[in-house]
Amino acid sequence: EETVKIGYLAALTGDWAAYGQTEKNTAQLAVDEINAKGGIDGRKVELVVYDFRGRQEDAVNAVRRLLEEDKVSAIVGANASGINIATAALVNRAEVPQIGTVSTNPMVTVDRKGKVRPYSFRICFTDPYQGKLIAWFAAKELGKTKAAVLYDIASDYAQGLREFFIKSFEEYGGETVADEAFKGAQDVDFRAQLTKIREAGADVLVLPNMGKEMALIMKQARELGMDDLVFVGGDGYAEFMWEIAGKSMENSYWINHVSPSDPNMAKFFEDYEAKYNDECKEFVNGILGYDAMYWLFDAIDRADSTDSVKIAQALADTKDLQLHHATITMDEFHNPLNKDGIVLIAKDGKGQFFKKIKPE
Amino acid sequence: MSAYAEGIFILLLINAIAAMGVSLLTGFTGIFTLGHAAYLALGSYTTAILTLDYGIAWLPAVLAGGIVAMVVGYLIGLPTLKLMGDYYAIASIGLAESIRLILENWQSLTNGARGLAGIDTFTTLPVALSFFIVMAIVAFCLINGRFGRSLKACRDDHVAAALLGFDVAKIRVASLSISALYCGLAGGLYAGFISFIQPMMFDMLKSTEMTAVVVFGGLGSMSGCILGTTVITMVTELFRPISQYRMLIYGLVLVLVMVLRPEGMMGQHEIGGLLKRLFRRGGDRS
Amino acid sequence: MATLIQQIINGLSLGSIYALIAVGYSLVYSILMFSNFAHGGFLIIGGYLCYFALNSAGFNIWVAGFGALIGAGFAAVATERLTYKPIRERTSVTLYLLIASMGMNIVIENIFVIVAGGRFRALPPVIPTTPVHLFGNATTSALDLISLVTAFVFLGGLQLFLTKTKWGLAIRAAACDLRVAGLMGVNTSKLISIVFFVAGLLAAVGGIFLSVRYTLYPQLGMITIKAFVAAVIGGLGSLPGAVVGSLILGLSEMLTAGFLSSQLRDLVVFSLLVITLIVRPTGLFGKDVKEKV
Amino acid sequence: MDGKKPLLSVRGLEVSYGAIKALLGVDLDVYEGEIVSVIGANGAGKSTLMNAIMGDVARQAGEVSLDGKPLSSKSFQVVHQGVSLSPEGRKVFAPLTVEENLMMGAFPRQDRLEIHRTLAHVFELFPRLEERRQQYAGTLSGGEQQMLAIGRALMSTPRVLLLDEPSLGLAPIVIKDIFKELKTINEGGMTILLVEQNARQALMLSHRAYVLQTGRVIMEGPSKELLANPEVEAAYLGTGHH
Amino acid sequence: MTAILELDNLNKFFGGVHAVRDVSFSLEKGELAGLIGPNGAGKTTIFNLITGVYPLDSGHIVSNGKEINGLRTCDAVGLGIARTFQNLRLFKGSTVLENVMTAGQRHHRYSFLEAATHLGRWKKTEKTIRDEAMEYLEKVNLAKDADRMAGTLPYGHQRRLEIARALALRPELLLLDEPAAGMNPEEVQALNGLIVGIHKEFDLTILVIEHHMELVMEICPHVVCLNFGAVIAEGPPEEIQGNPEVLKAYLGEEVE
Ligand SMILES: Nc1ncnc2c1ncn2[C@@H]1O[C@H](COP(=O)(O)OP(=O)(O)OP(=O)(O)O)[C@@H](O)[C@H]1O
Ligand SMILES: Nc1ncnc2c1ncn2[C@@H]1O[C@H](COP(=O)(O)OP(=O)(O)OP(=O)(O)O)[C@@H](O)[C@H]1O
Ligand SMILES: [Mg+2]
Ligand SMILES: [Mg+2]
Repeated sequence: EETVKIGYLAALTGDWAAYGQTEKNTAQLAVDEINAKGGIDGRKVELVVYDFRGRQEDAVNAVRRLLEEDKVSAIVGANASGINIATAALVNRAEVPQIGTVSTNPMVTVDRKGKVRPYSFRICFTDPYQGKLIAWFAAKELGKTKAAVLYDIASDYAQGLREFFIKSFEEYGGETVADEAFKGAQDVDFRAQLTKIREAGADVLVLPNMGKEMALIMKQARELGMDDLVFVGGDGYAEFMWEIAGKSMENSYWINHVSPSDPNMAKFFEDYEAKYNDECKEFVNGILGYDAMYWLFDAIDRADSTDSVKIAQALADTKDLQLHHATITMDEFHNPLNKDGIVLIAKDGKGQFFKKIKPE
Repeated sequence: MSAYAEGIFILLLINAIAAMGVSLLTGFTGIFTLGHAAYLALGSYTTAILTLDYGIAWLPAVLAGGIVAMVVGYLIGLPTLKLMGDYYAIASIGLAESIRLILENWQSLTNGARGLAGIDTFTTLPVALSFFIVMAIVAFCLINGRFGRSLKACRDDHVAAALLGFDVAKIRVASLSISALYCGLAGGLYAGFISFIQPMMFDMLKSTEMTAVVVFGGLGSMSGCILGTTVITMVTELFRPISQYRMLIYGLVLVLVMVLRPEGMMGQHEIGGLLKRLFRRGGDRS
Repeated sequence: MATLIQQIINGLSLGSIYALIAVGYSLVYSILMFSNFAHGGFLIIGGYLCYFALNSAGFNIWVAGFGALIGAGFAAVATERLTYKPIRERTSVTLYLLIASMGMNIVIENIFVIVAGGRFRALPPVIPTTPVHLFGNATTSALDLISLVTAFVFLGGLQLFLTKTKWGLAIRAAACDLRVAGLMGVNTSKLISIVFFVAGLLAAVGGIFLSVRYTLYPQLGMITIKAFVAAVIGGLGSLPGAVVGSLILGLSEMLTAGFLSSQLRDLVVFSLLVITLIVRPTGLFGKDVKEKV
Repeated sequence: MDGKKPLLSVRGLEVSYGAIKALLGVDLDVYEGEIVSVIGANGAGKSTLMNAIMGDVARQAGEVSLDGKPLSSKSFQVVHQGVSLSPEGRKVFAPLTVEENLMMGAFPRQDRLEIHRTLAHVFELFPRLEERRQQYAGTLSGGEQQMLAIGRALMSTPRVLLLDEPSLGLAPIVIKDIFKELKTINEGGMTILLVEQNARQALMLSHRAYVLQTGRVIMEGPSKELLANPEVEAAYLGTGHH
Repeated sequence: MTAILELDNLNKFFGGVHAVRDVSFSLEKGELAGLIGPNGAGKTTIFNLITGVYPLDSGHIVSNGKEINGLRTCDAVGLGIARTFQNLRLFKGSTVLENVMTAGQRHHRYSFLEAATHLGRWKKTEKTIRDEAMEYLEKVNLAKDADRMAGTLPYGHQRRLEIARALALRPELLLLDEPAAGMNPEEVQALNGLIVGIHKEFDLTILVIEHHMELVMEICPHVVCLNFGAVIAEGPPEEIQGNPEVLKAYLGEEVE
């Protein structure tokens, strides 16, 4: 009988290894689950995972290999916009759909001329949308007016989010009093920037960064005695941050795709722990990877074919699909339409659901 | 050839062009660099910007990339090439990181960390192969002759070289400029291969890889650096399925070659020379 | 004014961590004349050993810390014996050592990626990080003061050892010519092992401080690059240079980020490096013994 | 000498550098209290012999023993066993001062007071070194460095002193002094194995001598006999200007 | 006859060491002169001053009537000056032949384009450079070692290679720093012949530093003796040999 081959592009080594490994695990979890149920319409799923070290040239070769040697029907990953953009040309030429997990750059699914790339998809927010969510939350929900941003200048994700946050925040009538940067892979000390932010009198600090940096920044800010400053982050929240920053995290917010305390996700966390004997701490990547797989399963089911062109069409036609973490509908640019922002709050030593937002 | 194999082959050719540039500087001139990814970056950004924003055809854009890298190499070389040994190596890290920082900060031109997308994928196999062949011929010609000898003289003993009339500083700068040209051209082709470039692609890891490949192949051997590129590319590619262990294996291979054959795979020899010797020995026997 | 003081304190504290790393790196450089890029590896070995001893084995900080120092020391010695020694014995080109050390760094980093996962971990606050108030408004943490003191204690001890003892002299002689040092009756293998042990130990101290201050992950060794830059500004192989360079680097990073532009922080740092080297090609304290022609 | 056991004995020593065979089975004996010289053309293998005795280059075959006990193959242990070398080409520690270089020579010794006595003795022998005590060795003139290398080897007060071309680059007056001094040192009980290009003077100083040619001993005997040997005269002594 | 090299009141200090003090002497074109003196007298330093390796503290160096103070090292050869080194400075990573070719190539040009493509004059010129280099090697009797790595030659042979390399520069003035060091008397004799030979053949002016008196006294009609950085005697060898100061400082009083 027919099997469906799905490729997965994960950063198993290099700077993003922590995220990549979790994604690989959750993708495998999803595959095992579907196969245990007899596959998709009787089709067993086979997962081929390749590492790309967090590097474009590696990713390009990995994708070429997935397309040419493994002849996969679809590809999930990577967890970085840069990688998806670099591989977009390949998958679109080969007419094999690719789903970015946390690839938020608009260019992932549209080309320079603003035309949608037919075979590129994403399951996460886009930068403009998420930037707007954060700005909305800071300005309208928290009522802050003086924002500071501290972002990773070497990260496309952080640069994108920062830009769109500032734009929207100013539209909502706020003022950006400090716009500071650091260098992601190397810098671990942010006290200089924080001191400056303290001087600028910001009342909210927006951190469009990854977990490690956010945690370090929060910890160092509290060490500098900046007790009143409120932190708002994007979807970089991860459980391990508590180990680094501990109490400094309390009462901070993240505008996320999903909450770890979401009852819909409880089973996922249990299964993960049972299978890997480890907590799923990088859960945003984990869950998006996991649900990207389920989205794909659904599309294959609807397409009733392992033909990649048909699968792509089914992906594009997705409407009100109930996944584990959200219900998604594709817009014309292959982005999830007006996905709810899940606000997390750090309370009592864990990240908890705070509220759902959707800006006007 | 499958597109996968072709992709690897193209990448290999591009890497080999860059490796020849590094080899010229590190192997033949004795200047150890840990920052040559910067010239790759300059080449690819120039090419990308010229083709995307100014609509210039790819060939002149790639050439311009090489020239920009060369000019920057020249300007950097003038003040810094009097540094010796590890001092230059560490300085080159700094210089490369600075260039990367400028690329990250100069949003209007480079789009910062988010990179430039949608570059024409003009680097097809014939293109990469032709560039490689031309560049390899030039490299082999250059080192076999007066230029090669003067590089080696400056590498082995700069005082004696000066007394033979070589302006050591000038030769070092010339070597860096040509080496930057190679890397710049490779960078342009690279942009045309990946179609998307970001500053973080040209980080220190990339730089050290470029140098490691050259040492791995044999300092002072052009064919060595090509062989080195091939082996390292193959090793990383072959072990893709056992991905977690891939970098570990890469590191181990690097260490093992240094331990077992510190002079690199080819030592100072060229393939031609080895073949000739083999041939001669065979001739003796008969 | 308060900001200035705060930034200076920030800078000194960052500098002191660089110093701990730079001193070990400089020490190895002074004897084998190559930049040991595996130093970052030793650092994470120290960090992880301490982490696992505390968390998995449940030792107290003193036992765990001590174990981590010794463990990293031995790891450094093993690295030297297994990889550098065979190379040293075959060739005098230090470049090969450098490449091997980069290889070792990749190996160590990835061993931890496999064994411990790429995840970020935090050491429990075994070294107090409580805020300490200085000069009124300015704040620092106890850890910063401890790391500054530790850096100076280790440096002072090493400096005394190198200049005042016979073995110190032997180290300096070996630094210049290993073979001839052997001809003087110095057991150079043992000597180098000692040096690597000390370097590994210092790296582990740095690793533990870094893990507590920041976080622990396989790529933490990257920070050694800044420490190398500091050592080069100070003059390779000079221990006081390593410390002064580190403090200068820490200060200029913080002052740039604080008063110029955090976006350009590293640009200023690296320009400082290049300018220092252009003015003084062997760093601030580097010995500039012109070779005699 | 028959019946007496040699202090330093070399048997069947072979050394090669890659494909180049530098020593092809050398036998050599040095008895207690002797000065033995080794002469031979460039590339004959003299320095290789000295370095192989020290364990500084690997011995492929053969044995080297001191007082009947085998000499270690590690150079630092050889020094502790009582043999020290003033190497060809000086090899001083350039970034260390003259005094530090000399103290390095005394590395195997523990007796502080005695070390200072030896140091005074070396300074007496080479007053120039005392003047330059604090100068970096690397900036000394060639001859000064040679003096330093000899002084440094003396500092360990070895049982057997190996000298590889001690007169290289030295002024005639210093050579005379050194040879005189070597005689005194020898009379004080130190055994010396000397490699020299200045064959005539070496032969005049030494008790016995070996002639090395392309890695083999081709002649040996009392120095006086070799000095008178017309073959040796023709090949190694030159007509000289004396 | 004109002076090819005039040293006028040269002084050089190294920290507290007055290595060269008020040294003046001159060399006529075509001379073969010896420079002797005790160790550390400043002989090598004078070579270093002439070739611009060290800057001069005071004084004048005049070559062919032109003052060349503050000369850059790499310009020395353009003025026809070549030298060898007391501590050998060969290109150890190149073969014996390449060492000489590296020196000889300055007399033969081809364009960068030709170098990068091996077209045009490349082949012919390279052959000329190689042939010439072989000739120099033959002169110093090293032709059979042409393809060995320079660093593996025995010490004495390396010295001769240095001479060949210097000759390949086709200098007018050749400075030899202890060319006979490490040679046995027989070889010194051969070197004598070599130096006299090249002196004649290439119409050279040679200044040689040596401690082998049999060499200096036999071949150098003009000898300068230094002590403590200053000239203490100058003249023909017989005179020098008898000079009491030279005897006391350098040769040793009693001559057996
Ligand atoms: N490191 C080396 N690599 C290769 N060959 C070497 C090396 N050292 C010496 N040789 C070769 O070994 C042989 C013996 O050399 P050695 O230096 O012992 O001679 P020597 O008698 O001391 O000569 P000299 O009088 O010039 O000092 C020579 O042929 C020399 O070329
Ligand atoms: N770069 C330097 N720094 C300090 N002192 C130096 C330097 N170069 C030379 N000297 C000193 O200057 C003096 C002259 O040295 P020089 O090398 O000219 O002597 P030399 O006459 O060539 O002696 P030799 O015959 O032993 O080679 C010596 O005392 C030496 O120590
Ligand atoms: Mg010898
Ligand atoms: Mg001299």
